[in-house]
Amino acid sequence: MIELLLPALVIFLLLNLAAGMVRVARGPTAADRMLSALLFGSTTVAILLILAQWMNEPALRNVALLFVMLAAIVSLAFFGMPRDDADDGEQR
Amino acid sequence: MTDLAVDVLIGAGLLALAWQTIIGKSLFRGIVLFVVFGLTMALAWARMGAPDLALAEAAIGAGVTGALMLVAFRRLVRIRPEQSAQPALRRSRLALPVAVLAGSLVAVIGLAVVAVERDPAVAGQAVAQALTDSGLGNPITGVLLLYRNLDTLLEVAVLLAAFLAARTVFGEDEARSPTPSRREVPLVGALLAIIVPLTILIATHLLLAGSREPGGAFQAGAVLAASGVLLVLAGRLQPAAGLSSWPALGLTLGLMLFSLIGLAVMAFGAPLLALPGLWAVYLIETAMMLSIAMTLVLLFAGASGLRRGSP
Amino acid sequence: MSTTEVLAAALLLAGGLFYLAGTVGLLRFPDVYSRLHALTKADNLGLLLVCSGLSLLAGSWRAAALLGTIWLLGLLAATVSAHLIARHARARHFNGGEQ
Amino acid sequence: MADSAANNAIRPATRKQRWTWAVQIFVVLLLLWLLLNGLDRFLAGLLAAAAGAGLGAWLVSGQPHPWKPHRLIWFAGFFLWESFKGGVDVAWRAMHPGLKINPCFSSHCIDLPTGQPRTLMVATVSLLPGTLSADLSEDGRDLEIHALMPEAMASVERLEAWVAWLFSIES
Repeated sequence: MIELLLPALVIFLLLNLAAGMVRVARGPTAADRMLSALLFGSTTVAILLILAQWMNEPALRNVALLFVMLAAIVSLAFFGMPRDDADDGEQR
Repeated sequence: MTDLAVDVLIGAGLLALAWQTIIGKSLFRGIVLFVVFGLTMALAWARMGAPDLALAEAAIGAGVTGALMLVAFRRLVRIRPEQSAQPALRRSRLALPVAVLAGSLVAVIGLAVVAVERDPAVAGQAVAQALTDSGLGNPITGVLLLYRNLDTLLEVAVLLAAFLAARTVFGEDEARSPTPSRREVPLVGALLAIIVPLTILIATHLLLAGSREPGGAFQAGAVLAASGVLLVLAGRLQPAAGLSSWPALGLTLGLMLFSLIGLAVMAFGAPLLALPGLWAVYLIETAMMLSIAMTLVLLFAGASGLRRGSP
Repeated sequence: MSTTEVLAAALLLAGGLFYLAGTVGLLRFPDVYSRLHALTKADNLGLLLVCSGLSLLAGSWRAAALLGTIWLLGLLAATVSAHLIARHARARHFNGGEQ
Repeated sequence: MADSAANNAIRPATRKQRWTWAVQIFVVLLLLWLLLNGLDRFLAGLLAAAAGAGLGAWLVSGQPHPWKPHRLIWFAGFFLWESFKGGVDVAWRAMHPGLKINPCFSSHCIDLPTGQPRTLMVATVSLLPGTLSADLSEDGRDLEIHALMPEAMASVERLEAWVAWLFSIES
């Protein structure tokens, strides 16, 4: 039973991600598009952890650990800058 | 059945993301999609049972490359606002012939791979036996350091060559720091104080785990590099002109130590690059990890040196 | 199916539901800030539930502690990212209004 | 606060404070190592934890603040419960057909010293039901908070009291 639930949950989360991609297309601001990257970050962690249990591969938990550790790097690259630098050049 | 569904979903998602990344209507959208593609790619490697590649893809593909592209985009917005607004893709008459050529190349290689007759009984068994004797439980690290050690050495050399090539391009201009951070952004200090010590631990874990389970010098180096990139982004490390002594040592340590030990064994009658024992493997892996991390961070900072920045 | 498995299944299903709620919020909420609320809070609760379900299944305290660490780090990443994104959105707002 | 001007200036950490901070990081890292590896390769774990602690002490910004371990447990309990409520609350609002939200901005003057107490406050506001820390003023005193419902602002005061209690700050 649980062997069926785990892959089903993975599929559910993948479909969830696909739905979240609508936000990249629709925007409207750069920050909105960035939210999808955030959604991918948090959802892929859950998928990796479920895969680790399902495929019986504990090393995938280390991959998930690395994912959460580096999740903030992309947000920091774009947003962690002084505000007078924040120009309006991002695309709509 | 469910296995197939998961694989098909990930595969289809990768294709769709790749397509959307290159035809994206704007550059910024393409960058976000590229990051998302990297995360999905790591998921695909994980699903294929290759945590080694998933680790490297997560750290370099999604983390460092994504950050590099975003920083490059910000700079583009500053110097050429009109160009950053253009679509990422331009039409070209060359596109079709190039696509046909590339497609046929992939097809030929794919057919060749399928046509190769595999004989699992010979090489694989011998390698597995030799690895058990050497004490290295992880086949990937074992093969890299015991059988393909010349390749591994050359890979480290290639990384150094790439840095030298990049250095001739970015010159000695100190002003081109990627993030001219003037004031501490709230919470970023707390993030660094937690994440950076943790990456040291995880890198050591991956390095040591590399001898038995997924991990190794490249993964550990990529993790260290990612935390270095965080420090550069937050302005704690600033790009500096001139090559000072410790970055230079870091850059070349792996290559030097590997070649030194590889040559030294010849004095004892062993063949070139035959590693004398497990201690040498650990020593070389540590040096390689430091070199890989230093090269990646310097390439990201676009400078040949680093100095401490104000918090 | 043992009681542990039933409990784990319930936790996993609930986690999936919260992930769904996060995505629905991302699509339905009217502005960046509200969407951030949905993403950070709902996804974190989802991750917590998934982690607790999985640690019941894994059945080892080391795996459970690792899952807990992953959740805590996820919490940190979410709150920092949310703050940075909200801050950026506000800076844009003052520099000439949103689109 | 009796002396808010002095509280606002970010003072660099003293040597003793850096050592305390390094020891705290060392213990946490060592525990995590035991978690990942068990008892094998304990020496490597010691080295890695020491390196991480040294780096952490180098990175520390502002003054670390003393806190009481038993209070941290209570704080964690409060925080867990609140973030659970926060998740349920926002999920309910997102799924509700009428989309029951009325977003607004509101400013909150933080009455906590700089350094860890204020950072903890800014970080945890985002996970309480209905509130999100959107911005911090130049002097670090005024926190702009985005609320899904105006009522949600009430919990910010309670959070501040909890943080003050955790760090034993008299107000």
